Formats: sequence, structure tokens, C-alpha cells
Amino acid sequence: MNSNLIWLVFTPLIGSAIAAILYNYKFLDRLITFSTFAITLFLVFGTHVGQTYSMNLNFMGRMIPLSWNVTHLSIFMLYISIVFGTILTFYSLMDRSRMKGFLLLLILAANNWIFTTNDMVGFFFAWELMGWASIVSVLGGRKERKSRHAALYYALMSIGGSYSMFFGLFTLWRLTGSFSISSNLAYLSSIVGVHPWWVLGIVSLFFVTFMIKAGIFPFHTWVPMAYAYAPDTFTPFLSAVMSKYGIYGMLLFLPISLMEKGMPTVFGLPWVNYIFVWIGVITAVLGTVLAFFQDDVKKLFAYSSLSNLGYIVAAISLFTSVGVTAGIYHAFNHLLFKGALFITLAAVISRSGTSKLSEMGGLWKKMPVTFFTFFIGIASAAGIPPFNGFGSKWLIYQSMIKQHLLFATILLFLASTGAFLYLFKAFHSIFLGQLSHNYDNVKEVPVIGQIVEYLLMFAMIFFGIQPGYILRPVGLIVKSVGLNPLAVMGNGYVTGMFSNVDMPLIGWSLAISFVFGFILFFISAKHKYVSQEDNYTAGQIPQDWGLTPETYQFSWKFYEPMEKLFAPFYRIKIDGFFRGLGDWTRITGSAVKQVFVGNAQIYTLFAVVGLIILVIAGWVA
Amino acid sequence: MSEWKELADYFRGRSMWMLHYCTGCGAIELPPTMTSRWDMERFGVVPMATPRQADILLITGYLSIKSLKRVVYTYEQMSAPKWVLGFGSCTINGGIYWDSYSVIKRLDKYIPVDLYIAGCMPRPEAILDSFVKLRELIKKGEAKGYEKYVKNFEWYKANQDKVFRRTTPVLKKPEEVTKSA
Amino acid sequence: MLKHVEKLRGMGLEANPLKDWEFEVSVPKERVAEVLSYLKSTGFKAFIHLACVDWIDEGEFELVYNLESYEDALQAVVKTRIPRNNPTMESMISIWGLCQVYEREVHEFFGIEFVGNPNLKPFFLENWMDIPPLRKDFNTLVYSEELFEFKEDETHGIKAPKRIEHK
Amino acid sequence: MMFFLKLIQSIGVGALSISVGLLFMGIGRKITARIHRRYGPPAIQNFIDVFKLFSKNSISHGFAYDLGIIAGTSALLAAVVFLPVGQINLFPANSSLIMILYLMTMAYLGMAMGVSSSGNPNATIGISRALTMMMGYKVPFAAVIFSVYIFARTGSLTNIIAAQSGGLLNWNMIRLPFGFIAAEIALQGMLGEKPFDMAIAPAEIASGPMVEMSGKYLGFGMLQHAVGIFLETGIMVNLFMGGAPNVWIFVIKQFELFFIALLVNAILPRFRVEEGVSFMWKIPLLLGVIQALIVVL
Repeated sequence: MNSNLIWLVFTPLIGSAIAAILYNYKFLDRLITFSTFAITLFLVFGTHVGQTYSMNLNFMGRMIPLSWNVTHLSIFMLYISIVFGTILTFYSLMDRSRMKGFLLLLILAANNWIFTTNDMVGFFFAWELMGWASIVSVLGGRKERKSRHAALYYALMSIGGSYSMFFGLFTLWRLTGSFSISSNLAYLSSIVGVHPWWVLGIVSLFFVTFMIKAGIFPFHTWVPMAYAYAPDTFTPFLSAVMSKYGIYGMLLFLPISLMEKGMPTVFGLPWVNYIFVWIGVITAVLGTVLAFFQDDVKKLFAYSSLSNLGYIVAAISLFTSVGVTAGIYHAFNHLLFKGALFITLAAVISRSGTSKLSEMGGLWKKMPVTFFTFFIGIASAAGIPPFNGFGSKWLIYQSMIKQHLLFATILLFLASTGAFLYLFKAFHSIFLGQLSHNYDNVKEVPVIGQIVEYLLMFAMIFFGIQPGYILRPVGLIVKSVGLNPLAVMGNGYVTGMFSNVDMPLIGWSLAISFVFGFILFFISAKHKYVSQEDNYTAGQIPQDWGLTPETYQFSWKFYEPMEKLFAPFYRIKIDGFFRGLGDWTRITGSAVKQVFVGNAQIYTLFAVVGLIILVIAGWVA
Repeated sequence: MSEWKELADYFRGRSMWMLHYCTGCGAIELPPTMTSRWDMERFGVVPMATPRQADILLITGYLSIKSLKRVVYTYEQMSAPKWVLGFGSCTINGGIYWDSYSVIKRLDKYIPVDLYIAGCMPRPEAILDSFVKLRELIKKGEAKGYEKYVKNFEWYKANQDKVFRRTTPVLKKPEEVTKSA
Repeated sequence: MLKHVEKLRGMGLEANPLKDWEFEVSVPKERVAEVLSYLKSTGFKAFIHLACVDWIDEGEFELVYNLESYEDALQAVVKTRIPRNNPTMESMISIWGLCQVYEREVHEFFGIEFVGNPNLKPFFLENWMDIPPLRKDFNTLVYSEELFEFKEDETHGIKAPKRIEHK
Repeated sequence: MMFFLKLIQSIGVGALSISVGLLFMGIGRKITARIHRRYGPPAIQNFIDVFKLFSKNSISHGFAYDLGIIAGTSALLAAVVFLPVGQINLFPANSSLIMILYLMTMAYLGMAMGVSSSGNPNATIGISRALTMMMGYKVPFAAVIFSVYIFARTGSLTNIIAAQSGGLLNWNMIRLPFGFIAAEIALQGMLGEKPFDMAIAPAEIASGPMVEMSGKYLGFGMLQHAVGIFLETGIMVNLFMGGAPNVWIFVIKQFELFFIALLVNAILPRFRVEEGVSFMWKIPLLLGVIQALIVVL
């Protein structure tokens, strides 16, 4: 019964067709989306590691071999993406935003295909399907014009990435005559000692695609735009699941170790890996620094996603057992907490009608469940034990320290501390502070939304204090890529190289000290609750003073000292240097393009050049 | 229960956090009181920044109607065991502003004053003495101004409103009391 | 300085030097704007203060405009008198925007109407309904006894000082 | 049985940290007063203050306010049980330094949430300043921590202490002098003492985070500060002064560090926020990086 791998792809496609037919019946459309996700989840229960399936597709007289192969990594990715998708579609049953169910199902089909396929044609086709479906999904955000612009930019970047992958794919095909991923990878591993530069070139073509999809440093420009202007219920999927495709792709190619193959090494790492560690670190720091000053909350969290993906890339690029474990573990944690955060943001935005931080405030009184979900979400994202973000961050530090990459570690720590800053900024500006009278009629999300929020809260705490449930499958993945897995002492332990952390113990410790705190709180003298107007105003009576909640809310220029500190770096951007460079490159590029015509392969090459130009241009804008 | 109360009073008397309302000229006596020469911290008295944290409200001198409004608001923002110290003769009978149209004459008509410090100006020694006196009053359970305020809230509010919320002219027949040429 | 005084005398005004850095000029009500703008053009660019004096026996208010010339280190005191009944005065807001604040204050405390000043809302006093408090015919003691209900027997034995009667 | 034993020991450590912290604060006030040539309050003044605060009525702005301020103290108490205190080391297998630091972040998050939910902008400005300053001192401190990690080849405080056994010359303070100085300056920021006390500037932002705290809330704030002093100086003692054979010596070592912070606090004015952060990123970070280079190379 290996054909259920095909059904993994076809069920969502059928569901997508039905959903597209029923597109006008909003609720039915959503229901079908949700039930298709649920059915797919049942299909995933039936798959197991080592399943393979292959068939030949007759395409205009040519036989195209398609094959499927389920590895530990793919089953892990399938589970986390589909479970999250099911939760998200369940949430969006009550949602009114313009997310299109059939597109999400197309992405699901592509998702299943990408994670299970073993041939490059299927991989490429699924990649394109996913890319285009997500591009169209980005359209239809709350701000028409901006989401159109974001989708266009995302489309251009995706096309660039596709060309790059296409080029790499056919180069490989010319070399081996096979489309199979596993045999191609084996071939690359075998020739890496002889022609390291060739291998590097081919792999980097693929890596450009993966970096674009994950939004890693030089290609990060589409991320904030697309995340911010996509429909509110699509952004969680975009951030939580779709950014992981790039990580999955990188993990496919990373086992081709350049070590001991005549390449120079830095700190015991091949220099390419070393460069990728630094790319990850730069992404992490850049995302953090840019996130400080955003006023659009989705943009802020888009930069936060960027920063977290920087962590993941830095960790997996080390390609040590701790590094890969930490990277995949962080990918899971990021999926969970960022998904939860974006879902709560969707709830807040749908209820308040704005995504501007400076226009919100004080919503915790109105939306307590959402507030707690968001609180646990940012606690996880800031890496506070015993919530789920801690273990992976801790392992990432250890993996870096193990390689003596001290400065990278310090920068990552800076990014983590900075993460706390921007997370608190978002937390305060949305939920804390003064409640504006505009939001007097705001209500908590409907029951479905609350169920989802409770579920996510539970998941963040559960996987925080029971990391073993994730670390075991991650250990299997690490083993399958040929590294020693970390020992898992028990469900509650994160086992590092330098020390252990017993998460349930931290949980107990916190719980007991909270009990003591509450006892002290309730036996001491009584307190009374006052309204938000009854506040210290230096003796001024707020009504006489003309004070409104909006004017007594501090959310504009939240980190002004930081802005002053980073001002010299921003001036670089204002300078026309990059803009001029970008213009110059574009002119030169188009001139060169006019000279060469006729050869298809060279066209593809030009597309790659064009992509670089586009990246530089977009970086400036 | 009463032992507990006594214990609490003992601690309250030894840790009095002070909010000083410094509009009057008496504010100039506070820096020497706080600093090396007289050092009020040895009595457990520390200046605080907001009414939420404070136990003592020290009114340093005259209060105009406008500032009385702020003082009343500030006093009501303080938490329950709270005491008011009236500082200088202005808080007792208006002092040199005894016939002014904008300065209140007697503070304890508007908020309950637990202890007055007479003088114009009272020296830092007098301020320190008042802290010691207040501590004794707290210990004896006599400084209950905050309870008086709650008990006679209507009376205090009526007095305050008479000053704050005027809807008719104060001088009913101005031609009788004004001395026109 | 004498040059300024001579010049003003030449305009038919009564001008006297007070000190070697200060002179006063008395102006009829109608010519104030003219004189002030003339002085502004001759270097008295800074408007310092607007004061009012209640000459109750003569039935007049005296408005005093203090000007300063920073170049010549001179001060000019421009005085004008207006009748005490229904006092109105032209606003000098077109010459110095700063006048708005001082006129508002004088309006509040003396009840002088400044024609052309857009903002004569209450400034320092709250809920003031009696005659303006700085007029000489306003009896503050009676007022404060009435408002604050302050009687001598309520003073914890401290007697109010004896009132010093003037005249 | 084991559970209850550990529980009682943990409560003991918590009580110890609160009392030592409050005593330190009281002694600190006394010493500061003597530097100012004042007499100063009695050394137990802070105990009196805390008892008074818990016996005083208070106002609250809602459950988030209550919860946040309780979390501020409780999370620090939860962190302090993982700290090896002299011979008391309750969870020797579990004393990862990074874990303790991140658990402390929970306390800051709780406190920040509590005071900001009061809706007073002064509180939020204070929090914003505190977090900015945190970004300043955490970076040199991280540099030092990771140097120690690499130097001692371990990340557990228990093992770091064990690695320093055998006399004064084995202390990291002697072996990693630049790192010690950098961490000492970072400690000044961590304790919130001058010149890095811009978060609670009473004259500018009405004591910042504490602006709306009254009665028991302020009492919780003081307890948090007390535990914070104990925890932060304790981490420094374990990192650089080789721990201690028993609790008394541990407390004395903590007091030495706290005393230095006090002296600096008593004589210096306040930095502005960006000045404070850029100072942290200049001198202590430079020292930390020099130390890191020495360790790595």
C-alpha cells in the first residue's frame, strides 16, 4: 500500500478543486479546506519511514520517472506542517479575511510532494506549484495595492529562485542522466573530493533557491512585504511552515561535506559552512535590529521570523550533531510559537481592524485568552524556560561554542536579547497600556478561535517541558544524515554538551514559587481595582487636562535611544550608494542582455544575474 | 488581631515614605533635611516620587485653589494608612496670605491633617521633630486622618466643592463690600 | 537716547528721560499703535511686558508697555490712560504676537477688553465670577472670609493679624 | 520524600536569598549614607519597609497587573534554587548558567507586563529604558560567559566552580582578569545601580516602573530586587570567585562584589540611556572581546 504517497498529493488537489468550485460559499470553502487537511493528516498517519513508490509519467511521448521516498526528515516535516495547517484551517473557519482555501490546499499538495519526493522533476514542479499558489495567496490582503506590490515582488524573487534551481537541476541531469535526488546527491558526494568547486557551484545554485524561500540575508527583502500584506490567516502558514521548505532543502544538500576534501577550514569547519554560519548570524542580527523600529505589527514579526531563520541556518550550517539537532528543533519551535503569534495577531487585527502598533493598546482587558496565548508565545520566542523556545536556543549556543565560534555566539546572544526587546514592544503596544475608546466594543475571538488558542498555549507549554517528544524524532533525523544523535535521557531533558536542563524541574520550580507568590499576595493587606483613568498624572486631573487614553499611551518611538544608537547605520541606507550601485548594475545587465541572444542555457544564466540585480535593487528599496 | 495591628503600626512608624508637595517656599527647607546635615533617612523617612508609594503627604506651605485641587487628587490616590503633615503657618491660617483671594486658609477643612508644623519657615529640626511626633501618634493609634476623611467624606467634599465648583459670585452684593471711589 | 526723546517730542508726545538707559512716553489711547510700531522700527524690537495700574481716584486705568532695544541697551516705557468705565483698548497683537498672553492676563485681572485679541479665555483663575481681583475696589479680605469661611475662632487660638488699613 | 526534602531546601534557599538581599540593600543604604557623611537608616530598614508595604492597602489595575508583579518575584525565586550557594547545591546536574539567565528574563518579562498593564506611560518608558540597557550589558556579559564556557569547557555552574577549586590562583577572577572587569561593569548595569539607573530615574519619569506600584506590589518589587541582588552577585561569585565552601563565605564574597557596586553607585551621576549602552558596548565589550580572544587563541 505504498500508493498512499500519491494520495498524499492527490487528496489536497481534489479538495482544492472542490473548494474552488464552492469558492463563493465562504463557509463551505473553509470547511472543505479544513476537512481536507484533516484527511491528509490521517493519510500521514498511514505513512512510515522507508516507504518508497515510483511510477513513470508519460508526458508527450517521454517517460518521466517520478518517485517517492519517505525519510525521517520528511515524515517529521509532514507531521509538523500538516498538524499546524489543520489547526490553522480550523481557526480560519470563523475568519473573515480573504484567504482562499483552494490555494492553501494547492500549497498542501505541493508541501506533501516536496517532503516525500525523490525525483527532481517532482521536486521542481511541486516547488513551482507551492510558489505560485503562495504568490496568489499573498494577493488579497487587507491593503489591496500594497499586497499586490508585495506579491509582485515575491513573484519576481521566486522566479529568480526557480531559474536558479532549474539551471542547477539540468546541469545535474546532464552530468548524471538521472533525476533522482538520492542518486544525484550520492554522485555529488562522490565527486566532491575531485571537483570541489564544481560541486560547490551546483549546490549553490540550489541554495539560492532555498535561501530565497527561507528569506536568508541577501534575499530577505521580500519577506517583510509579503508577510505584512498577505491575508492575516495566511501569514501564519507563510511564516511557520513555508519558510521551512528552504531549511528542508538545505538539509538535503548539507550532508555533502566539504570537509577533508582538500578545502580550507576555519575553526574546524569547511569555509563554505563557516560563511553560511555567518550568513545565518547576520540574518539573525539584521532581523532583530530592523524589527525594533517597525510600526506595522506583522512586519515586526516578519523580521522576527527572519531572525529566527538566521538562527536555524547558523545552527544547521555547522553540520555537527548538536548543530543539526538544534536547527531542526528550533525549526519546530519556531513553527509552533510563530504560528501561535501570527494566529493571535490575526485575531487581534480582525477584532481591532488595524495592524498599526501605535493605534492599538490595552486590549488585554477585552481579549484575555488571546492575551495569554500571545504572552506565552513571546515568552517562547524570547527563549524563556520552561516554554518551548528555550531548549533549541540553548542548544544552538552550545553548538556554536563547541566550534569556538565566539563572536558569532555573542552576536546571536545580542539578537536574542534584542528579540526580547521587540517582542515586548509588540506585546505592550497591542495588549498593555491604555485601552482606547475606539475599542470599547471589541470582543474576544469566537469559541473556535479560543479553542485553537488554548490548544496552542497547551502545545507551547507541553513541548517546552517535554522536549523529548521532539528531540527523539530529531535524533532519528540526525542519525539518518550520518551524524551521532544527541542522547535523550528522558522526555523532560534537553541534553547539551556542557550540561543538562531538566525542563519539568524548572516547571515545578516556577509553579511552586508562583504558589508562594500567590499565598503572599492573598494574605497581605487588601487591594482594590481602579480604572485606567485613575493613574499617576503628576496631580493633574485627567478630565480637566483633556487627557485621552490615546495620548496617555506610550507606543510611538518605543526605543528612541536605540534609534539614536543605530542612527549611523541607517544613514548608510539613506545615502544613495546602494541605489546608485543597483541602477548601474541594472543598466549594465540590460545592456549585456541585448548583446547575447539565442542560447537557452545562457538565458537561464542571465536570469540568475538578473536575480542578483533584482536583489540588490530590492535591498535598496 | 490587635497584636498584628500593633506590630504593623510599629513598622509603619519606622518606615514613613514621604511625598512632598513643593509649591510653597518651604520646599527649600527639605534639601537640608534630606542631606548630610540633618539626614531624615535615619528615621526611615525617604522621599518618594509618586503618591502611590507614599505614606506621608507633606504640604510645604501655601496652597492656591488650583494647587489644592491637585493636592486633593494626589491625596485620594494614596493608599490607606496615609498621613498629612501641614508645614508652615500658611497651612494653618494662610500665613502671610491671610487675606488673599486665591490662597486657602486652613488645610484641614479640605483634607485631614494629622500634624501641623508651625513656623514661617519651620527649620529642619522642626520637620524631624514632626516625624518623631507622628511616629508616636501612629504608635498610639491617634493619627487616623485617613479614617476621618472616609467617615466625614461628605463634609470634606462639600468644603472642597465650595472652593472648586463655584456657580455664583462669592460676593453677593459687591457694592456693599467694595470700596469704589 | 536723547535722540529718541527729541524725536518723540517732535511727534507731539510728552516724553521724559527717567534714567540714562530708560525713558517714558505718555501717549493718548488712539496713538499707541502708531508709537509702538514707530519704536519697533527704531530698534525697540523686544516687547517685555504689559502692566496695568488702577488709578481708582482718577477713574482711569494706566496701561504700561515696556519695550527694550538690545542694540542700544535702552528701555522705553510707553504709558497710556483709558477710562475706568467700560475699559476697552486696541490689541497690539499685530505688532507683537507676544502681546496676546499679556493682554489675556490684564483682561483677566482688570477686566479690560482688548479689541482684536482672539484669545481672552480665563488664564490663571478658575470659575471666577466676581469683579476682576486686581481692581482696587475689590476687597480681598471680605472675599476670602466669604469663600474660605475663615473665622478667627477657628484658628486654634492663633489670631489673624490686624488689618493694616490704608488711608 | 526526596521531593519534600528538596522542596523544603528550596524554600530555605529562597528565604535565604530574600533575607540576604534585603540585608544587603539595608547595609547598602547605610554605607551610601556614610559616604554622604550621613548617619543613615538602620541596617534592617529594608525589612521594616517590606513589612510595612505588605501591611498597607494598595491599588491594582487588573489581573495582568497582579500576575505580572507576582511573576516578577516568583520567577527569580524559581531561578535562585538552581544557583549553587556555598555547600548548598540543590540541583547540581541542572545549574546551566544560560538557563538561569533566561529564567531571570521571565522575571523581567513578568515585571514589565505588570507595570505596563497599569497604562502609565512613565512605567513603560522606564521599561523601555531598562530593556535598552539590558541590551547594553547583556552583550559584554555574554562575551564573558562564553569565554568562561570555553575556558572551563563546561556550562554548568557546578562544574565551573569545580574547575576553580584549589586556591586563589585558580579563580577565574585571576585567570580571566579582563573578563572579570567586564562582568563587574555589566553587573553594575544588571543591579541597576548608578550610573546605569536610568530606568528608575525618580526625577524624570517618576521612578519609572514603580510609578503605579503601591503597598504589596511595591513590596513584591522590593523582594524582586533583593532576590535579584542575591542571584546576580551569586552568579558572579560562582563564575569568578570559585564559589565558596559554605554559605557564610559565599555571602561575604557576594557582599564584596556588592560593595564595589555600592561605592560606584554612591559617587557617580546617571548616564543617558544611549550613553550607557554605548559605554557598555565600548569598554566592557572591548575587555570581554580581548578576554575571548585570549581564551580562544
